[in-house]
Amino acid sequence: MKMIIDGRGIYGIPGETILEAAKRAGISIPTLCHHPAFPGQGRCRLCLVEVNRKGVKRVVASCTYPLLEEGEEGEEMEVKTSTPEIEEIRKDIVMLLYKQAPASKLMQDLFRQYRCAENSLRENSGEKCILCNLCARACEEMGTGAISLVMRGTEKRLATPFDEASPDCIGCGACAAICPTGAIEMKDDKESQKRHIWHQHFDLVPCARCGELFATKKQLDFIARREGKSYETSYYCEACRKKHTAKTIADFRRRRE
Amino acid sequence: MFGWMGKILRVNLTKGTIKEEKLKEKDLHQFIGARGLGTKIFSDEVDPKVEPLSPENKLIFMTGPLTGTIATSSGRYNVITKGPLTGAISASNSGGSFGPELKYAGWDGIIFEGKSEKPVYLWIDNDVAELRDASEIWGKSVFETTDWLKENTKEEAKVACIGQAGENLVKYAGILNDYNRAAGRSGVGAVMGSKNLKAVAVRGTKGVKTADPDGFFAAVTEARDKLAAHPVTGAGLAAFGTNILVNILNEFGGLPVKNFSEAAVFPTAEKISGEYQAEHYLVRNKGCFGCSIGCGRVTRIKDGKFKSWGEGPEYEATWALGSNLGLDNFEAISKVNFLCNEYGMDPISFGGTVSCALEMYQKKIIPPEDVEFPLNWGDGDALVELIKMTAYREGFGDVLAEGSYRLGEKYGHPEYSMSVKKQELPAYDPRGQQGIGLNYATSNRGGCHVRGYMTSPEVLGIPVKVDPDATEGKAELLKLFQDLTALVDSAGMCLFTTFGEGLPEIAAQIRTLTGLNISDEEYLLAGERIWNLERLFNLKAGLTAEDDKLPPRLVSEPMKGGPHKGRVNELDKMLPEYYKLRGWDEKGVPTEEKKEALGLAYY
Amino acid sequence: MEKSLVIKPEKCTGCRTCELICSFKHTQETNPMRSRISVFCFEKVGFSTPIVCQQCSKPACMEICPVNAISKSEETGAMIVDDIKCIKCKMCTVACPFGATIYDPVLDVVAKCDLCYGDPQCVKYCPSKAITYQAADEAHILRRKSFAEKFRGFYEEVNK
Amino acid sequence: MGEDRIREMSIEKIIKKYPADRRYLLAMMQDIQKEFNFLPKESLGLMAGYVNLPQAKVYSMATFYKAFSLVPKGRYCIKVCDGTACHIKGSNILIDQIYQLLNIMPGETTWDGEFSLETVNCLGACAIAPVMLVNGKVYAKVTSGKLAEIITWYREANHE
Repeated sequence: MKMIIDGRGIYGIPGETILEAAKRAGISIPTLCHHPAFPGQGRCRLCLVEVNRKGVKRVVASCTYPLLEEGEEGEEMEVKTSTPEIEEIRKDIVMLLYKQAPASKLMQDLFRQYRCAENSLRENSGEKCILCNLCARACEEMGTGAISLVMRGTEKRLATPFDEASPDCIGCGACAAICPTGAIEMKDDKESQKRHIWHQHFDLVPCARCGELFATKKQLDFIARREGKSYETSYYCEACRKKHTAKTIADFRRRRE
Repeated sequence: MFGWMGKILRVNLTKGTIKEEKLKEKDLHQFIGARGLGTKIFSDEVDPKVEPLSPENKLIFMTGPLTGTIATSSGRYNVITKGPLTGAISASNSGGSFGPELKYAGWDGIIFEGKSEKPVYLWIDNDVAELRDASEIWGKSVFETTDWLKENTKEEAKVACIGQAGENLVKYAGILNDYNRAAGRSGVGAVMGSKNLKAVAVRGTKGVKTADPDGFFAAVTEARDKLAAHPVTGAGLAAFGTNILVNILNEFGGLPVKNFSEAAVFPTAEKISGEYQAEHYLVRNKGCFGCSIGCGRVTRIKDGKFKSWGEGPEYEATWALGSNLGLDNFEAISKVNFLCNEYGMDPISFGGTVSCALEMYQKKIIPPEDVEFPLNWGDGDALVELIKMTAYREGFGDVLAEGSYRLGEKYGHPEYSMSVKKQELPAYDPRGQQGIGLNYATSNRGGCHVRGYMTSPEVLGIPVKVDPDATEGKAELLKLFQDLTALVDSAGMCLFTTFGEGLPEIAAQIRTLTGLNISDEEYLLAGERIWNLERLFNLKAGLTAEDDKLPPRLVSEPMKGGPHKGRVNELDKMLPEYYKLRGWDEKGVPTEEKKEALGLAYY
Repeated sequence: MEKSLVIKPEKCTGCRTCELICSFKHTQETNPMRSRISVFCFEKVGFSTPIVCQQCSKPACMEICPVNAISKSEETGAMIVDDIKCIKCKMCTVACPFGATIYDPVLDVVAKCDLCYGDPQCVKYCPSKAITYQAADEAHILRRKSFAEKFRGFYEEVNK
Repeated sequence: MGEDRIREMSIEKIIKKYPADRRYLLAMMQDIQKEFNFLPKESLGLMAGYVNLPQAKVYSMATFYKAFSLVPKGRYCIKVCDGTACHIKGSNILIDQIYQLLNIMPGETTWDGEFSLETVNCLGACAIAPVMLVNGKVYAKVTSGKLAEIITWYREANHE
């Protein structure tokens, strides 16, 4: 459907969201809980935009607001990604998220960037998590689903069931990699060859050639399970697998000679 | 900082300390890197009168800005020190992957000073450097040492080390990296050995940053295209390696035979030529780091008493161990060349020293009782023995290890040493090429072809064909070649790139890489500055115009045959003109005006 | 017909130009560690060869990717990583049996050969023509198959 | 057959009443809660397995609804209304007093498993505030003295 974002006319593809259409057109809308790999979550609300349809103005989350098959005859949707009202809302959201996760560098920066004012609202001191849920999304997509948002209200947080080592977790670290605030602690201990994450101590597998700790045992099992075969070669790290391929070619040629 | 990594390591072997130092931007702009920068630091810090093998001498490994970049044949590093063979400043240049790896570890270079009490090696793993005990590898060959270090540090580590020759202070020992690549000349390996430093192993995972990526890519592409299109760098060297020169020089009448004592035409040259090598022994072509030329050869002698394999031999080695010794057995030449690599010594100087010994032995100047066995021309078996004796300084090898000049002096006939500044001459007879004679005589590190490769215009006709027998214009051409070579060496490129690339291409690559926005002429001026600084150091070290001389044979004994029959090198005609063009006085000393113009008045 | 990178190790001089050009084209700096193609030299046997993604017909990297960030390019047939979609779980780097998919920590992307979108620079700059970009002919496919079988056999041998 | 297995079987029995679909999870939970007075830990795993969801999802749901408890409730479940009217009438004083008497805070259970305490937001009986429930029995206009009596009565007798 035809739409106008910030005065620019673009065609939205039915099924995509305002956020995606805008991104395609090179218009950026701030967001914290959105990742292109997943559908919008509508969680952080930072991506709020003003939508004007048939003269009715509404403020919606652009990451979840879908574009329809076809607008009614001659209907044009107008979207404003920034109005004084929206900026005010975003400012409040940033302030509140900062209070939720005052220890995160990202929120500290945004707090300054949005010129938020200090207030007496209680800070969740030491917290880094803004509850964007991207880690749980990533974990779910991995096919592991070891973590989720638990509890409700002020006690809401990301956790494994019962805050215990989850049998589903393979220690891949995708959650830590995707976390925008660095709230998930993952530590690789070279000495004990363990990876510490989510109440669990995963065995890190040393490369059979060079000893580099390149993956957790459970990751390798997971891949083998997925592919329905055993992957002995995976017990080499990337570099050594490459080198081994080369060596195989070398030996292969020498035998043929 | 772009191109340069911006910092170097200073390793005090006496105290066992390692310090990080920042490079001064002004030095980089004036001396570019590698040979130039090393010379600047060396001349600033070291007393020119220093005894080369004393702890007071320093040993500097230095890369250039282009080292380790996409620029063609850019994997070079230089070793700068005062050479024990020559007593002059020496900048030995080597390719392979060691230089780039050093840069990837974040270092432009390393300064070694003092002397370690026990054998050590330096292990650099990116930012971390440490001196480690090397007693286990002391006494081991280059190959064994490299293998051991790769096993005891990291498999991917690149290693530069000395062999037994360096340990035993053979005056022309080299530093070998990546098994077969050598900073070979002037005895830099002996300096390393004198410091009890066995090796440097390095592993780096960083990258070299570029000031103007698009511009640099374009400049590199242009240079690569030029090299690919050039008959020498695009076809000849790739097909037959440097040994392609054997037949060329032989036909030209410039391939010295038997210590320059005969006509520079070797009757059986065909048997040691690149063409012969390719047909019978070549395993495959080998390229140095980032090289589009790929002149290296992997050679295998499959069986027989000279059974061996390795890289090379290159043209200079083929000549020094071949026609120079009257030897036309390519298998023997290869074997001895590989042994040179194993023991870590310069085959040119070794061949030159042996040829001097052979001639004096044949002329009964060396009494038979001084040598363990008879020395005859063309004796490959004896040569295998001699190289071992030299590396370990056993028996007559102890004399050979001192180089041809000291050998000649010992027996009262230094005139049989085909050397300049006590360093043995390479494979071009100056009686056939006037310009190469002037180059030998004026080379700052002694007899050497790669300080101003006059063979290029005189024989190959690159970039212009000039009359090899003429003396006119040679001084001017040589000055240009010497300055350009100093620039190329300092940039971290291989000299072979100059076959296809000129100053504009070279300057464009340095400029776009580093962002050092100066004109082509100023880049060439940097080369001249470097040349003059080396000269000034040598003068302070006690060398004079008297040392800008060729062996008497080459200026007085007419060529006995071949296309240049009856000729001698007319150095006298060219040298005064050369001094003048250089802005030096008649004693070969740079004038104050010249020093001022080059920014060297301080020295 | 789809074209692919064909490597002739016997022509490789071990100069690593492909590594340099690849890293430069993709990262604007020269750094073999960040190259998608790697050259291995076995000095002792006088052999060197570049190793690069073979754009498998059943790519493990693509199959393991949880968010479908790796897809086959219709134009070139190369497996292309969508950096924006990628969640950096790095499972593909572990899954690739050849180690041809790597993680570049500087750019925070998974780096694998993208055939330079149909204009492979390694091919363009390889001085000895050890890498060519050509339509795979019957003989070549057979050769690759036989090698793949030997390759498997070799691994089984190693892992016994 | 161990006690655990017996409990497991009765949980399975409840679960299997429903089709294996995630939308019946809430219903299953309600039934289990009714049966055991809380959701036993193993029940989450059993439900997750049955509807083919990661346990974390089920756990997330179970912790979201206040109706479910993951810890065993006491024999007597005290619910103190903390709605506006009750709050003004001093429900917080009652909570304090319960802490003094039984040493439990809202959400906790006494060590002997006799009592557990919860607060609820509004029972809709503001006229008789403050209101308190014990196992569903309503106590109106509770005072300090009355509270002590109620507690003592439950503690001493074995009432249902």
